[in-house]
Amino acid sequence: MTSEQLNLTIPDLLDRNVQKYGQKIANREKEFGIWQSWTWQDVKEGVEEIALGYLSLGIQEGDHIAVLGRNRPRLYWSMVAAQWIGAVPVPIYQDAVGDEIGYVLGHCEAVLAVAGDQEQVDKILEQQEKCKALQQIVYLDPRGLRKYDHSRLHSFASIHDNLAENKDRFGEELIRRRKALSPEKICVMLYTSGTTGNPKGVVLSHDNIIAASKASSDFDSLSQKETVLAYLPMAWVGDFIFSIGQAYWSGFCVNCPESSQTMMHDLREIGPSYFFAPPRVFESLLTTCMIRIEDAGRTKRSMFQYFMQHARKVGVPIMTGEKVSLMDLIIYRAGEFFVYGPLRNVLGLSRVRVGYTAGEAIGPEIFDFYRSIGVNLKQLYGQTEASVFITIQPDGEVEADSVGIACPGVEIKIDDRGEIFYRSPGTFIEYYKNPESTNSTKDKDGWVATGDAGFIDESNGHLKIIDRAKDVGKMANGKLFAPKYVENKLKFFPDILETVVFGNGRDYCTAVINIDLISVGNWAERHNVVYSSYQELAGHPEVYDIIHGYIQQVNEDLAKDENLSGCRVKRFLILHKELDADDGELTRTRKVRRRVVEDKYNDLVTALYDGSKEVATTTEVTYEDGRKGFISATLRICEV
Amino acid sequence: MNETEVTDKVDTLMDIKKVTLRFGGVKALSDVSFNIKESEIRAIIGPNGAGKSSMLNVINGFYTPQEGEIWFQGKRRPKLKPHQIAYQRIARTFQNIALFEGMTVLDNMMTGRMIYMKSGLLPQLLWWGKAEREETENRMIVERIIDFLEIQHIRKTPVGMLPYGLQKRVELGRALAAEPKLLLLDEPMAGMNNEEKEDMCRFILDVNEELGTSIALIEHDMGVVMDLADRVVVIDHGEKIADGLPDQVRNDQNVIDAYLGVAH
Amino acid sequence: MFYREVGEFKTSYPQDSESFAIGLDKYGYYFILIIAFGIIPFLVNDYWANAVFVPFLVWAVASLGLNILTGHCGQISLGTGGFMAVGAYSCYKLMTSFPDLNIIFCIIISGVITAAVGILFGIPSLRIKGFYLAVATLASQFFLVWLFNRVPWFYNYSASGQISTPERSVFGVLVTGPNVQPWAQYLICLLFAFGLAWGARNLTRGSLGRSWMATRDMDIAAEIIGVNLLKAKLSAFAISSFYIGIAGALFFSVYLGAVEATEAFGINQSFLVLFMIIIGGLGSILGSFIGAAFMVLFPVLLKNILVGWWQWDAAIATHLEFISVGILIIVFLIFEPHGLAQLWRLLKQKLRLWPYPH
Amino acid sequence: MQTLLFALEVSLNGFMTGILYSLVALGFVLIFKASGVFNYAQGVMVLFAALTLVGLQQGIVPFEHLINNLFGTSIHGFGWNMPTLLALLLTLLTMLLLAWLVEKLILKHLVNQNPVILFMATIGLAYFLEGFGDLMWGADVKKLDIGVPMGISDTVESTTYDWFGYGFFIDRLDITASIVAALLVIGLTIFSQYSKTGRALRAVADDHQAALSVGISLRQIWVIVWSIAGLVALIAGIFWGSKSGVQFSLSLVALKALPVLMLGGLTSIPGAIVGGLLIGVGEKLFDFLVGPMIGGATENWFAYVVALVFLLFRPQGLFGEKIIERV
Repeated sequence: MTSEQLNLTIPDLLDRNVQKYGQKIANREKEFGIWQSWTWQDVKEGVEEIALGYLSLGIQEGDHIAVLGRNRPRLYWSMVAAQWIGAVPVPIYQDAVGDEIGYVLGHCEAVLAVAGDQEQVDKILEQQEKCKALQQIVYLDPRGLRKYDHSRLHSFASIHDNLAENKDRFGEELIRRRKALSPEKICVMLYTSGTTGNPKGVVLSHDNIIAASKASSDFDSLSQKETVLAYLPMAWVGDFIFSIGQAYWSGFCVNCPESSQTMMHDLREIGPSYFFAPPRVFESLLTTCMIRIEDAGRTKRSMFQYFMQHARKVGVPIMTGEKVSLMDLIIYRAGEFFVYGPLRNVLGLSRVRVGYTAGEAIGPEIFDFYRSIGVNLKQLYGQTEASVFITIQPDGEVEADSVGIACPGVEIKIDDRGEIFYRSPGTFIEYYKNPESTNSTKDKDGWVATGDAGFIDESNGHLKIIDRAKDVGKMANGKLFAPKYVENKLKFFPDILETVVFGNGRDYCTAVINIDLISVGNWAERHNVVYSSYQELAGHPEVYDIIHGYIQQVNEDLAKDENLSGCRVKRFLILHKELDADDGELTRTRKVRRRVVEDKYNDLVTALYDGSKEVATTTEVTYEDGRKGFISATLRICEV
Repeated sequence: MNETEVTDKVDTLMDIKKVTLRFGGVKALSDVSFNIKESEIRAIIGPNGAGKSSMLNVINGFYTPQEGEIWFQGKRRPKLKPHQIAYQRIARTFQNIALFEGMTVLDNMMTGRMIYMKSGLLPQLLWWGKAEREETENRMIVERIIDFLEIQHIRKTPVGMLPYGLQKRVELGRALAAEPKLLLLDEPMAGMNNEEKEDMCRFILDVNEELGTSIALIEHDMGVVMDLADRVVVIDHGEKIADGLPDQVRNDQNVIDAYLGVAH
Repeated sequence: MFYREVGEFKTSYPQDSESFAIGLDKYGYYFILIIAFGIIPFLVNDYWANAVFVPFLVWAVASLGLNILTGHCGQISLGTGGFMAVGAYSCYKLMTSFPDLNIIFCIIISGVITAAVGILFGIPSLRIKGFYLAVATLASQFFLVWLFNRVPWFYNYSASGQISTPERSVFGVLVTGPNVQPWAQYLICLLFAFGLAWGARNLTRGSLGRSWMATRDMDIAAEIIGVNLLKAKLSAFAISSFYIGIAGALFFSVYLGAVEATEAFGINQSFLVLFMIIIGGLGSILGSFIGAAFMVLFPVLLKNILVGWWQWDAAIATHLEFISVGILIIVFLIFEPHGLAQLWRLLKQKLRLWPYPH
Repeated sequence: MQTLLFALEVSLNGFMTGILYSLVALGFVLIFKASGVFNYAQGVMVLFAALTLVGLQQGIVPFEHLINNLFGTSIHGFGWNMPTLLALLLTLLTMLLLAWLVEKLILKHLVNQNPVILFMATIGLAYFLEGFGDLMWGADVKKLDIGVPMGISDTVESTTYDWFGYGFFIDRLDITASIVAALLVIGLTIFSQYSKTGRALRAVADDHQAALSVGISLRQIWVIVWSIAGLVALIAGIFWGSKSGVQFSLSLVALKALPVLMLGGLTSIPGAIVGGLLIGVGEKLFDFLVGPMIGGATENWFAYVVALVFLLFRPQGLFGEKIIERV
């Protein structure tokens, strides 16, 4: 069954859910100390209220409405409300800096911006000259906005107050707009934080979203009973699919945390049954866990170690339903009581029935750690252009280094250069106001280039990703150069936060390393190594030794694989500052902007290849408040 | 209220007239007069031991002056017990924190709602009807203040375990819980680092703006006073030596002398 | 370790302020109730009832009372024995003067009378604090006991100066007097203990309870916030005395059946209860029960071991009891002023965070 | 006329008891002033001192009951009597040791704790001592006789008879007691007023920090005051012991010092003395005049009720200084 036959829009699904689950809870938000709840009925009323508000502000069909803020029910509603009246919601990363927001607002010519709080409102107001089209701003949290000029500012409260009036003034209009709505109309526009150049606005239709949501929901048989925690940026396609697409398709409840600080605590309270997180979240979760275990008493620690070892041995097999010896099973059950269960409990993952990770490769031991303690964690491979889903791992066929089989309804092919192509009902319509890149990525038959290189494992038909296609280069000696592949292997060590590997067209590979302040800092504490700053810790000789060790391990791995053996790292240095999205070195999803780094630190790169023992450098940095400053340092270069 | 005569100034919230306070022989305050207007921030400054705290103690009835009158909301205030004055919605914080150590942040702030709690013994004993309703209603208000002061994460922590800066914030919260008309702050920023001070300033200003609460505060940090206060009164050796806008006061000769400790 | 709290979230304030907010705790609580009401009554025999359960419940009620005054409101009292005497003698007078009045009401009214007396002796607390007050309460102790000892009207001019309970029954079941069934004794005490504990919990989590705790922690600030110290302290005295009075009534009518003021309600009883709440935990309902259990079981145990097994003089057992109790008190005050209840809390915290250390 | 004289006699007796009260009260005051501890155990210390004295004097084997029970032996005393002076000396040593232990084992761990906690701790101590004393020397009522003159003093009787035609009955014991007590009271007063240590004590009382800054070790002070309290307890123990036998009730009598304090004011030495006399005379007179009408034995509570009522009007006591509350 394909989406055309479904022939539904998000608002249609909302109506359907009100029919099916009227009094069931659709949204929860931790506010004022308790979980405020809204039934599907409430949601519909909320959405209509906002939609009427939009109409009263003169929003036309096809207008773009930008949405900035942390995950909050009303902001989700404001997106659905936009669809309701034929406008296009454009969620924007809340932590984006001024000019990024300015660019997006300008590019999509948003006429209205919905802002979460004062901070977001300020950012928008700063960018006014970049987005002439913007006429109105609606804000949610009035704190601190009292004294602002309200000629163009409106609070959700005021919209609520005018509900009655708006109803009789725009009631018919609302219905007309709703009628005019159709599945091929635009559902949402999401800006991909492209690893290079300006973000591109990916236009997705209701068909795309709903087809993708249906397929994936069926795949894991998601039901109305699921609970999810919406904590990932609303501007990210994943969140849109989980918190709107699948939530509206399956009718399950979406919960919003109280604030970013309380996220982990709220996760524990809610206990999601369906959980998505990028690898870095699972990573930091594991790191903090291990650190906390470190300060436990010896007996407890050794018990923990013992059971975790056992889990590593039999945990995954048990999870995938393989037969294990009775003794092992008994010990595992004991572990379940003493360690795994309580651990899932403190991590807040006790109830996770289906868990996914995606976006980048996850460290095998991290991945296996969660599976071995009984969390059904799986991988999927996707991108905005596909409304997320390209490949996905079925229960019982889960491996750390593959990304699973093609999602229902998705076709995959791999060209001679190893680049992956796909075609699916979820495939996007176009890049907004950017035909040439639309054509360059999507051909007339609807095949889309992922820009990733990979191959299909004949043994089980699972897709394996090597790297970004364009980043897969050749070494001077003609051997294959897959930096991302190496970087991931390195990043699997908790002490390494980020790393960039160079070597395209060169004789050998070199690496720039970013240490993880939490993990390494903790090491420093336990070995009472004193340091005053990130820079000082990064420069510490013992730290160098540790990293040196990791790189050797990775090199050994690489040596095993014939066509990747060229990628072994010969020289490296530890960077004196953390790569930072505010300096444009990372994308908002914390992917490295390879080119930017290469240009910005070319002095280091040359030094890495001219054989010098150390190099002096100064770098510009941007602080939270947007001020700029310079830090300079002399970095040691280490041979492997 | 035995007297109901109305003062001339309408927008005056509190009028302190010729107040004199003695401890035995010692004069802590000698006929000090000044007023506090509706929704203004009024700073009371002066060298240590000048009688600033005594002034606050007089205002919220902890000390009763031997002479002088206090007019509140246009009415002359008879001699009242501190807890009766609390019912007139005058709340305060203390120079050295006076929180209820044994209770959680939430309970401390709920105690701040004491004057709104009216349910009788029996309902409370059975936790039924009015008692439970009242509890929930007041909890809602307190939660909004918790949200306002950004202390959600410590809601259920016993205050004894909190760092100094947070305790100060909680104490402010407890005072706010009473939804005061007049808020007295006794050195709200004493012993805070700059970041904490900035936060506290922001909160004080927000309270004054968002809720229109009148605030009388004692503070040593001149910078803070100049930023916050609408008007400043200076007390030295229990006498008022200056009263006016921050800039006037700063350049007032008496004040300068007082701070430099020139003999009178 | 046993806790699985994931997915336990509150959607309303009443939920959030529940006494047993954590699921597991709630089940534990129900479990204990079922045992206490559904199982023990069928098993309990005369020895267990009179040596363990009934005294435990009676003392638990008394320490609930004292805990409200001392633990929550911060006013020490050494007059508990005296107030128990008031409860006992009022109950006796009521039972003898109104033979048709149901014993339940007799007991409750005794509580009320004691509350009145409590208020009377509480008045000084408005002027005097700390151990000044403690000593002042000694006055009530000595005066009241003397009163019941010397004024014949109270013991109906009986030659022995003793009072002994007439037989009374509830719903046709005998609950007082010499021929009472152990399970009946147990059950009636349990009912009172449970009801009063539940009430105490409600009071201490409501606005009245907060006004007490505020008075305890910082009376000046409390008054400035709007707590009427007079009301707070007197209500604490009244309610505390109400509980203690009921304890006294039960102690006399259900537990002992016959008492004589000086030895049944001497100053040592006052200390006994004080120790219960120190060891159990000041300001904790649970603590009142733990403390009572401890102070009741400990001597029984000591006796059974020393006298029962080793055949020592009972006197020595008593002396050792005094010594060890004294030591225990000091040790607790030094190392855990909040008593066993606090230890339990800490343990629970550990279990909840398991496998994390903290 | 007759009754008046009778009353006079009664009050005279009361006066003498009063001096003993003052004595015990003094012990309280010293400890309280110096360490801020309200020593509930003072009463039991009196009992303990008396017990120890008797025990030593009559050559009772410490813990003999316990030993007998443990090893099935049947020891009953050494069979000799220790010379009184030696016994006195050893008892005194015991009390000093006790003082030292109290500091070492209890006070040290409760420094700058809430006074109420300390108070409760001393209650614990009282319990311990009571049990310990009994276990050590046996719980039976003992007769204490260290050769203090006893019996009605004929001289007083005859002289008074000659004067008023009515002979006062006054126990010689009481007379000696009051003389000794009076001396001790004077001694202690002088000691605390004029001796260096005494001044140190008061310094500590006024301000711990200051005391420390002038180089006085708080812990020494504590040991000293507790020793003095021990001494006082011993003396009181001797007289009461000889008067009414050594038994638990001793500690209750000694407890009367509490209301005495309330009356006099916790921190005032003269207060303790005056209070003691007032209570002593007061309770005797009251029992003499009102007692018969309401069933007698009013001494049990008179002191406490007086203190309570008095506190209502003057919370800081007769000589205590007024408390000004600040915020």
